Amino acid sequence: MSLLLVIFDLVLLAGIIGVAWRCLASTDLFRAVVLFITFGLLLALAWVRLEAPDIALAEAAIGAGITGALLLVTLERLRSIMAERHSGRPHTPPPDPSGPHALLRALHDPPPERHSFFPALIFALVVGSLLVTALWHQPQSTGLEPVVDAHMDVSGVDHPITAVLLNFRAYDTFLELAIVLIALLGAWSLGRHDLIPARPAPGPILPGTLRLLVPVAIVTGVYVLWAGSHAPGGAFQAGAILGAAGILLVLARPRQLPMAPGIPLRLGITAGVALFLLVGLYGLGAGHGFLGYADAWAYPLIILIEVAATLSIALTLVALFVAGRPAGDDA
Amino acid sequence: MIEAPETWLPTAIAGLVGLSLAVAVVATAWPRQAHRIGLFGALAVFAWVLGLSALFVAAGPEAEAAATRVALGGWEAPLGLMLHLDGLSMTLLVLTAIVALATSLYSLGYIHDRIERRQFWPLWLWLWAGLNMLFLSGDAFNLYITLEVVSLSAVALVAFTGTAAAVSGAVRYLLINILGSLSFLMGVVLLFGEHGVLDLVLLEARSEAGPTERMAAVLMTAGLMLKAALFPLHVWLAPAHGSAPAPVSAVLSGLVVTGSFYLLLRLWMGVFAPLATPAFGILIGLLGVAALIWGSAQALRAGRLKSIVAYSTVAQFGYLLVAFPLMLVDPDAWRVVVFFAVVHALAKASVFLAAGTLQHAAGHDRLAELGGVLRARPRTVFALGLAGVSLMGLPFTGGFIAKYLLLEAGLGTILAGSVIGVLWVVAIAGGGLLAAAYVLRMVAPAFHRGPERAGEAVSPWMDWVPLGLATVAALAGFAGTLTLHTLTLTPGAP
Amino acid sequence: MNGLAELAHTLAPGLLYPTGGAILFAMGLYGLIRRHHLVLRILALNIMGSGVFMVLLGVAARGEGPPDPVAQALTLTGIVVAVSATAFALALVVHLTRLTGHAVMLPGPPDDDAPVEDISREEHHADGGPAAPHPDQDRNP
Amino acid sequence: MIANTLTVILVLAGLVFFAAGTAGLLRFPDVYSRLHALTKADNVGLGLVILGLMFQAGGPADILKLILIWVLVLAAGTTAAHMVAQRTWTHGEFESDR
Repeated sequence: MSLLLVIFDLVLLAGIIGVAWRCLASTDLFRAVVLFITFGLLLALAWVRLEAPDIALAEAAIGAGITGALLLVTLERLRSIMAERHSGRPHTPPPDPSGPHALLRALHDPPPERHSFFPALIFALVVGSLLVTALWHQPQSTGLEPVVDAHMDVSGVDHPITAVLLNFRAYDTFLELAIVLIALLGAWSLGRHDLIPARPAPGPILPGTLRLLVPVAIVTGVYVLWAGSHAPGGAFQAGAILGAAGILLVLARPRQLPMAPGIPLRLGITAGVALFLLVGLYGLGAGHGFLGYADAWAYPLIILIEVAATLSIALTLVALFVAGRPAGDDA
Repeated sequence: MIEAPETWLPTAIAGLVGLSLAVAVVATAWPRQAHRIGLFGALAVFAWVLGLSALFVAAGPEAEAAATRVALGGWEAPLGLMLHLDGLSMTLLVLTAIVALATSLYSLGYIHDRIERRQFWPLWLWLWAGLNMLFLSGDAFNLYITLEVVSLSAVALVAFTGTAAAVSGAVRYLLINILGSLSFLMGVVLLFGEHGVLDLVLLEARSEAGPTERMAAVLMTAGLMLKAALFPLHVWLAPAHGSAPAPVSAVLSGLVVTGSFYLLLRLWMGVFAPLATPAFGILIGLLGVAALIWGSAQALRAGRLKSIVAYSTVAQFGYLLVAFPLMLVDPDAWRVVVFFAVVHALAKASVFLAAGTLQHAAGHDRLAELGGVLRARPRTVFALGLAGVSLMGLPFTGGFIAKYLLLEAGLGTILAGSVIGVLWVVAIAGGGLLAAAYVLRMVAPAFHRGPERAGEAVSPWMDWVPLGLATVAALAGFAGTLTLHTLTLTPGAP
Repeated sequence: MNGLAELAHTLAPGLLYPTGGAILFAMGLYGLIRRHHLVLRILALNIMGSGVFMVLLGVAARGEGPPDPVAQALTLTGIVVAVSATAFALALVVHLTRLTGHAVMLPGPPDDDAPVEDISREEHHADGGPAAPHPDQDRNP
Repeated sequence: MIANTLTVILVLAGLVFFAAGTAGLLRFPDVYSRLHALTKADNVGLGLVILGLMFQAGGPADILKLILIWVLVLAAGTTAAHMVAQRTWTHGEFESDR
């Protein structure tokens, strides 16, 4: 049995490394992106094998799903910009006949020069072999698992990863939310002149599917959020699922994007960090330490923070997909 | 009865983190008032840092290592995260507060477009909060996260003008930063795999000169050198710093680079201390000499005022590298190195702010055509010169004290019988001469004959803030004793 | 047969996956050096990041008993940070392409004496980005 | 025991359909016939795999979740195939597809 598992591990790792290699060696960017999404899905499988279902969920939703959508829309934008520059007159989206061919020209990276081959190869080999040497010398310790286990009863939740994320190391999680927000502020500061270049296919099929998928996604998101306190799941996975539903909606009708109102949108994207910080400051004032909770209040406060964080993450991910600053934000 | 300062210290430390984050969050949620929130927030954080430093120095000799560590959420390491305040971080917090307050005041005048203001202030307040958290962090993984907060907001600030040069510099800066962060994170992961803890104090207690520490040291040092633009990993610096808006350049060259350097110093004095050998010191010192020469040469060749200043950052950080071998011989030298970094940050920020004022007045910063504006703006030229004098290390400035102490340490090495010590002394003395050459290049047009041209009107903030900061840099010499004393309050350091 | 069982024991996930992670890290580094298109460079950085996470999760799965939840929580944080940085980087790449017509990071620093727009002046407005793109402004032949 | 045998048989049968679909994807000449092979074979294959897994489910909730997964994949796969076909109809095939 264990030999079969080793064979499975080896095949999976070979697949992951092979796909990553094909992705990096590809001259066609579209192919590279598709391979990268495949890479993310294979990674999710590896995380399941490493007994990390939370991470597998996050990798599939965030690493492969959201990142994949971001990469694909970026390629579409690059193609549209190139087509515009080549034809010399501004129009979005570009004319149909030039579509695929302009894409091939614009989204193509020539094979790398020969002279960088050996230096890069030797550098990567040295780094890789040193890393492997260091890793093979390490003791087979269990890390912090016993310490976390000993404190689970006062953490307010039953799932160790949620306990670490929102109680024991809440500061890291707070800053993680801040980083998502800063990335959005950075993308917004570049301007507000961005449309989704892809046009939806006409016909009843896409709207019909959306009518089915979006409610299911919302229910799933809420379920994953709620499950996070006792089973794999939590704010980030839920936020990614809701964000994916939002991205689908944006994709389906880019022409009639509802004008996002300025102030509610700003409040929505900052709700997660703002609430987290308020709870943290309250903890400091009440003597539990910054970002600390009284044991009895830990569960409700964690759920409250997670709900706000889910909302903010979902909104921020959709906004990062749209990329440009909404016109309402300047009002 | 007033309680002893050390009982208030933990709350004040956590409060500083909370306050700087709160300012950033409120400005993000309410961008219309971001500049006002930013101004009041900057004053509040500045006052808080000063109060904290008074508490810290008052608690000083009695403050045990434990008193300066704050368990967030009440969870002690290894389970939870600890904030960590000692003399080194206190010094850098005060430095950050001074430079950041000056930059905030300057930005009030510099960024007046309504839309620019809405973009600038939240990002800038996040950057400041990130720096405060970086200096207070005592956990390896948390350091990675704070580094990401700092670098993402810094990149966004470089890019936010949206010009081709700025965006191109920002892309390069971002990729380099992500690479540096990943390299750092891989080091953290290796250390965690070996020792099973993330807290720096616990890691320090367990670390030895094994393969894990060696590889982690290589990865984390390389990552931080990329971020700090230490030679030979410096190529990104000039495009990013030179094309950013003036207040951003000031913060990047003054504080962000110093933050990475701080972390290098902290790691090598703590977790990686068993690995520091003389051969390693000499290698780093040679890199420093190369940086000094290359950076100075570029600064002497560059055609734009801000490029000169950006390249001089590469050269000045060469100095810091030259000090590494001295630190291995004379353990006390590290305090001088930190003091030099502090003076450099103050002077460099004021030079960039002054350059920004001149660029605003002239509409460009090409040195060849800047003469008229330089002649018409003696106050700004004086600020430029005063800060430049500090960079050169002329007597009675902060830079002089720092370079004098470094030279003393270098001569000590020679007396101790080290031949290569001669090279360090020559580099330290010669670097000052090269600095003099490029500082004179910047101010020389002011003394040529020719017509005056006042150019665009300049707000009072932009006129006076560079001068004020340059004065602080020049007078920093008088605070030298206090700084060096504060630095002795670093547990574990010699 | 005994030898096979021993081999299976040696190649436990706690050793196998960190090794795979190290390979991914090195491979990403190689791709980052060799490829020029910015999107490919971002992909290379993401592959490096996945390598780091694989090492971390592999380390967490070592030994007997349940895996280390701290390491898993750190990985989750890392994935979210990675997607944020990627999203911002892609936005920058699109903007750069709009301004310059290429999405390639050219070797060497851009021209020092290229004109720099000054945002402190009255005539600058941030609404729509610069009006006229300068095609080869930051090329340095 | 019977449940396990049924699972193995059904999952293996599902895998045969997946293999057939993949072979079609690789061997068929144009987008439409590839879509035809891929969607039909994969939907049936997935249905068989899920049917097989139902014998391993812990309770009715798990069975419902499995059915839900199948329905969602059907809906998403069908829509995606429709959109790929429509794009090809209006824009022509990609060069790299030939």
